[in-house]
Amino acid sequence: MNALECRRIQKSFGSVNALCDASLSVRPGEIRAILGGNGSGKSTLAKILGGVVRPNQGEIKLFDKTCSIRSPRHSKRLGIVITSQELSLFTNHTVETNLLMCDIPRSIGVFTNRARVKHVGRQVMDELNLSHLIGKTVAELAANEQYMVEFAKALIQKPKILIVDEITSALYREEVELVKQMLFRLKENGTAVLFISHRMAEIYSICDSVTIMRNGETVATVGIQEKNENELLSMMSGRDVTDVIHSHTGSVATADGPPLLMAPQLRLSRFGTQFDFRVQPGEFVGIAGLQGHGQSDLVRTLFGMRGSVHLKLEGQDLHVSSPRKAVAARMAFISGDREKEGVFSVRSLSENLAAVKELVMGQTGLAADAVLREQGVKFASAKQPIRTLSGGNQQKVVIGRWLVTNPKILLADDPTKGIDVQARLDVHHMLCRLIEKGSSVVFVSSDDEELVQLAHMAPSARILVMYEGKIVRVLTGLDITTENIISASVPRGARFK
Amino acid sequence: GASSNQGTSSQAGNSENVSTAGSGSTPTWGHGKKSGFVIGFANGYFGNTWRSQFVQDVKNAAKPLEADGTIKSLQVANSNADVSQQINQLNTMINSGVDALMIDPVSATSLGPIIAKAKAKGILVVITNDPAAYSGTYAVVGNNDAFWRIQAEWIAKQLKGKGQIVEITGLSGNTADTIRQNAAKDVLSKYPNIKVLASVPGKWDEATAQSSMSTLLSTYKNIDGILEQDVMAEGVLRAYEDANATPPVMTGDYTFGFLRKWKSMPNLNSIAVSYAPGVGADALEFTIDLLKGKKLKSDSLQANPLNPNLKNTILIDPPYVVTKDANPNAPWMKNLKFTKSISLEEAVKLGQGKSDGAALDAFLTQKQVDSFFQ
Amino acid sequence: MFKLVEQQVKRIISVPNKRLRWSIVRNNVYLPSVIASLVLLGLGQVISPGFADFNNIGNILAVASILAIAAVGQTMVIVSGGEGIDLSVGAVMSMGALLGASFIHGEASRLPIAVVLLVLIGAAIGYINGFGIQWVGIPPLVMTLIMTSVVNGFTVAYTKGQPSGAIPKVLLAVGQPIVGPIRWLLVLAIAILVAFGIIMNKTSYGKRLFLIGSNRNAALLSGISVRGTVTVTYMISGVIGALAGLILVGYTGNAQLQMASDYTLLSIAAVVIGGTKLAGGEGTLVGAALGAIVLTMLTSVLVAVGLPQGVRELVQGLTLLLILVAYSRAPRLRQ
Amino acid sequence: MNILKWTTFPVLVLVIVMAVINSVLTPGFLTMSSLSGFLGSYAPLVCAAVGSAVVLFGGGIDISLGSIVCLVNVVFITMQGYGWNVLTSAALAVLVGVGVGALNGFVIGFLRVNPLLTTFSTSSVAAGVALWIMPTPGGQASMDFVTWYNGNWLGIPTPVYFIAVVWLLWLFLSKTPIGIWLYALGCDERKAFASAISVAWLQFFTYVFAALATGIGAIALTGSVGSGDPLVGLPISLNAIAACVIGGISLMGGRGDSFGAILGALFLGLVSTTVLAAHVPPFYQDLVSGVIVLLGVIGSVSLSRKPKLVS
Ligand SMILES: Nc1ncnc2c1ncn2[C@@H]1O[C@H](COP(=O)(O)OP(=O)(O)OP(=O)(O)O)[C@@H](O)[C@H]1O
Ligand SMILES: Nc1ncnc2c1ncn2[C@@H]1O[C@H](COP(=O)(O)OP(=O)(O)OP(=O)(O)O)[C@@H](O)[C@H]1O
Ligand SMILES: [Mg+2]
Ligand SMILES: [Mg+2]
Repeated sequence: MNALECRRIQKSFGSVNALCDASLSVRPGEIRAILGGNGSGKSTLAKILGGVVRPNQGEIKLFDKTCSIRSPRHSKRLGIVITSQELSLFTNHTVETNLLMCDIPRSIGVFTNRARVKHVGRQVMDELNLSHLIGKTVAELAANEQYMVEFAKALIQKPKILIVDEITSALYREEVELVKQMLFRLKENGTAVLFISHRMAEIYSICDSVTIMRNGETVATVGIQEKNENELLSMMSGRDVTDVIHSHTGSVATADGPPLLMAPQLRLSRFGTQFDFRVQPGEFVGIAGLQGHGQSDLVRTLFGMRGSVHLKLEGQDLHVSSPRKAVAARMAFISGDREKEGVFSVRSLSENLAAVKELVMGQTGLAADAVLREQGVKFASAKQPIRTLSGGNQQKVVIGRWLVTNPKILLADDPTKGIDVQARLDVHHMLCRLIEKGSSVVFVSSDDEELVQLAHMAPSARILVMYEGKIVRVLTGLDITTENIISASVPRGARFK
Repeated sequence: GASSNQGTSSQAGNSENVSTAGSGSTPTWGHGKKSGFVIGFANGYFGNTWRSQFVQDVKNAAKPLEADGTIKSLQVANSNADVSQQINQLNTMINSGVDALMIDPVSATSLGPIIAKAKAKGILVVITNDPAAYSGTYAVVGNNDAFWRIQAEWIAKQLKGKGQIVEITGLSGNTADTIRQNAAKDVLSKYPNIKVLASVPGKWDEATAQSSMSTLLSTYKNIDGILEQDVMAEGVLRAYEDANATPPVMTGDYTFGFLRKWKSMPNLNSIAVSYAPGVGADALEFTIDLLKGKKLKSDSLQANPLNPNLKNTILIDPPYVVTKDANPNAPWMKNLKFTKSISLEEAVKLGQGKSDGAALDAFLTQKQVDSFFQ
Repeated sequence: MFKLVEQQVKRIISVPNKRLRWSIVRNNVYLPSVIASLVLLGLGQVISPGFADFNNIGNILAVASILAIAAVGQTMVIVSGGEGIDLSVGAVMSMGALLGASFIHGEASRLPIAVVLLVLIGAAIGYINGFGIQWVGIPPLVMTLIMTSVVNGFTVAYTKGQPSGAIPKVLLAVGQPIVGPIRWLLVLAIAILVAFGIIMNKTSYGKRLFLIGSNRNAALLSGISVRGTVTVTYMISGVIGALAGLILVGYTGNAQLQMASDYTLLSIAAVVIGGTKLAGGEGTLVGAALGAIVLTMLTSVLVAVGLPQGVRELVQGLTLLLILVAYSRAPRLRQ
Repeated sequence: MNILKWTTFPVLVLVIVMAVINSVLTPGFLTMSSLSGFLGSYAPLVCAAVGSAVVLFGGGIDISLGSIVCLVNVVFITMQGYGWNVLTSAALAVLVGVGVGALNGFVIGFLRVNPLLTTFSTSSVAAGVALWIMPTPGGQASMDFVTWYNGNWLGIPTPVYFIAVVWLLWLFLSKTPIGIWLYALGCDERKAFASAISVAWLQFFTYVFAALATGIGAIALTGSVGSGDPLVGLPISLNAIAACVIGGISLMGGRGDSFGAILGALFLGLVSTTVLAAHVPPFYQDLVSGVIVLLGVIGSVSLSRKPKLVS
């Protein structure tokens, strides 16, 4: 019998077909990976099962009983639990309150039983050895900790069917290990798991089978051993992608001569650390490290978001006290958080594109259509609101916004977060073209593989590994490998916090 | 009346049994002082020229009295039509030990408890401008009944008792407005051939009056007369200008703005009856005399407009009736005390140096005040 | 307005597919207000013949013009996003009316000075609003709400509650008809609408305004000066408010403290009925103007019916509620 | 440090300061009779503020509370006019008020219309009905009730009990899961929905609660004015919100404490008392009190303020 069976699920948002024909069935105790490009409908499927989104058509069977999921509450009653890609935590509540939000223990049937909330919360957090978080509000937690809490919140609900939507992308390796153990424990108790992720390694180590989605369709389901990485990627993008995986052979050049940018005694206020930072002309500087160790603080400080900083750009002194000043100095910043810091979602593509060049630098005459086509954006008209574009395409437009200003130095804070392989490659090529024009790129990424790839694409490159707000290692030439990055980003003795 | 923007009661709000203020029983207020009185003046609404003139008059009237030491201090508190705030102000004044309270109530019926508190402390309470009926208090208020009775009488005479008129009233629900409307009804009931086509509230606001009048103009083809209340006349005239029609017989108002305009329109047949902001100053005079222990003549006090059984009220008749030419023995001038009939000329003269918004004002002379006392 | 209807209708019937046609009707921001005002006009005519004659329509349009002008500032503030809203409009208008009257002091020659002074004061008030909101971090609703009492207080303190000076002919002329229902007020309002329409859609300030309204953080990161732009927007709202007050006093001919306090919430209602989202980043002045017409039309119909005040307010409230339910509902939580 | 984090701390300071100033200006201020008088006239606002606060916690806003006060007051008096006893008519009146709250809640929670505009419309509905029932002020509350309200009960000024009742209602609420859900809702509506919280009902509930608290306040108001008046409560609408904000309650939802709302309301009352006691000339009273309130808000906001967006 199947724990979960979906047949011909169809869902469209206005004109967008998020899901046109999604079918899959999962047995109890099976861990099924769901693999697909951005916007291929993975989260939408998850949300439908979670009762958050109402399907237009299709049939859902739980343990061979047909049932229509009416609401999140109903879905939970049926034993379905989903962790959300966007997190379902309330920043103003404490961790334990969040954990038990979905069924709050009561005393005499009326009042909240705070003691019990703390107790139960602590139990679960102990298993994930995160009990030190109990009592904090979610707002105080780092991104990875929040995703762990989101996962714990799911565990507490004792799911019969658990859907994990891209929580691992933000986690430390150790934490991914923990998640894996937990999932295996659920597996033993016969829970069916849908595991959504873009990371092949995880999928191979955790899952039994994989369902591949493309443009809202489930194109195939295979045992995890039957296909290798490239085969899976080809299936999900519908074209042959052997070129995706580079073979990083040969050395990477290191630029010298007068630096383009100097940041003497650069101070990261959150960590209270200080160090010199420099970028050579036409250089790619990758910033690696575990999340929350100051990588984004570094680039954001340089861009004047953390108060005034003293920089030397091409020898000239300048004090950058705000993004405005930074832009004036021909610097650029791309954030990985599209929704919050990237797109003007209700405005048109052309407006999004012209935001900096026209409105800040006062240069008019921007041929929107041409630029968009050049950036390889899938779009109908430059007048359409950007929210009607897909995630990856939205990000391409945001990047285009900065490329048209041809900046001297481009700071990128994990700009390809949650973007699928194809779109990610396009972005990489854009950046390389910029570097070839002589600009420099400082690139933060949570994906070490990506940094190594870029380093090998760029004419000259360095990779700085950060730990607790300090640069603990500078990798150049032959040393630029994922292994070195990993070992450097978790110094000995700090493997388990 | 014209002053207030807020509804105040038309029914008796007083809780205790009927009696007449202080009369008979020896007054306990003033604490035996003959001078150095502390007086609190709580003005319930503050928002238009009439009211500010009203407050200014009180303060002006107080100046000489403060100079000669009769008044130790006059506390003035305005509340913006906020009942709770006014009650709180009165509460504060009571606790700061005033000898007398002058109140222009936000709401006629909402002062029962606080007034009881004041009386318990032997504080003299004088209601002014907007009437309110509480036993053991005095009321010194303008005579709203006379105010519109005169104008209704006048328009009826102008129309020779026959024709179609529209009424533009004040703020529906407001005490003064209700009294006035009743007066007009009473008068017009004597003229069966005068038909009131419509009676719309103009809220004592020129703009409202103007747009209401425009609507009426487009709705009714022949309007022979307009019975209109204070400060709205210019709005009515403007409605006619916009429709470029000539205004019919209409009652006007007491703002110098209208009087001047009227003077510039030789063919306009109108009347202006003053509703004097000075009533507050008059109230102050009475308050002082009462504090000094003077006794009112038994016939000085009339029935409270809100409660016929409560004889505690001094009604101040309109000081001026303005017609093109003074006409003291016209039918509408009957049985009015201290009311002068003056010509438009004189009226406009009185307004020299005054703003258009200002109202034709007057006070009782000391002699007139004394004539109320034994 | 009638041209607009024509356009709308054309747009709809030109669409082949029935379902799509309906979706346009549903999603078109102007249509509801256009239909509503026409229905109301017809209703008024039925209830009291002569309601739809030139003079009365002119009068309605005149009143609506003032509201529309007030709504211009409100629209821009709402577009600026960040919960942007200006509750001080009514108070500023009242101030404009009273101070305007006393600056002019009956002499037409003083009109220009009065305008200049009002612009300055309006800007100053707007600046204080912007400062409180952008630098101190007070929510717009609260900041402007409290500015209301400050401004009213200032007006009382300045005028001593005594609006001095007659209103000169030139100013009174705004209420005068030109041809048919067209009055100077209407022309003035249209001029202002056009002017600010251009400012919003053609100038770089206007473009910034929309972007900031759409996403504050993204704007900041793009180097757009959010604080500056927002503050300027509140200043514009203050200036428009003050001038609207002057125009109002031209129309009514006399000034009273707080004479315009109703305009605060009315202007917001007008903006929303006109299809502008309170979320910011989107919005049109035409919509606001149409909203103003609907609201004015509604009030005058109810006056024409001659209901007692209580019932009138009741009906007004219910009608507004219906319009909102029909046209400005947030999407369902379960998509 | 931690006390500075407490959102109610700033307003607490403000109220103490104002109270001190007052007792200096008017030596009699801290006497029982003066205080009970003060509380008597501001208990209604306090109750409404607590109601308003609950709506704000849930991320909504309600500007119809003033009209609800009018309606309840008018119904209460009218019922008594028909000779019903105080309790029954009070209960019925409050119920009517709650009805308006239910309308708000239904339109906002289930039909998902913007709260500001909804409550703006319903405020004119409620005020309209009030004016309809009682076009002109009048009627009178039972003398016993009025004297009871304006006196002491068990040695404590009666208005305090009204405040206490509303405060206890909130306290009870905050101890139940509803308290938790409320702040969750205020933090993020969609997440609340995804976490199986019945958002619509919860929103519905907040507006009903606000109306209930306000209704109780309206009964108090009737006690202090002793009669009916269809316009009596209007200023409360916006004052209640101002009170909340001074009390450190965020309009963005999810932050604050009802106790802050109570203190905020008292602060507003103290301001108008102070302005009077300080013998500020009448023409400047509004300006001065306006500026004081503004400074108060600046104080409380800048003390308990969230970090800036970009950081
Ligand atoms: N609320 C929504 N409104 C409109 N379109 C939506 C909505 N949610 C998703 N979509 C669209 O539906 C499609 C599928 O979205 P979905 O989030 O399921 O993709 P995904 O597979 O989860 O992508 P990712 O890997 O980036 O999470 C995309 O085109 C997306 O833009
Ligand atoms: N929120 C939305 N509203 C309307 N249309 C949308 C929305 N999201 C996506 N679309 C449309 O659906 C199409 C498919 O979007 P989708 O997100 O699946 O693309 P994608 O495969 O994820 O591309 P990418 O990998 O670049 O994200 C997009 O081209 C876009 O036009
Ligand atoms: Mg996508
Ligand atoms: Mg997803």
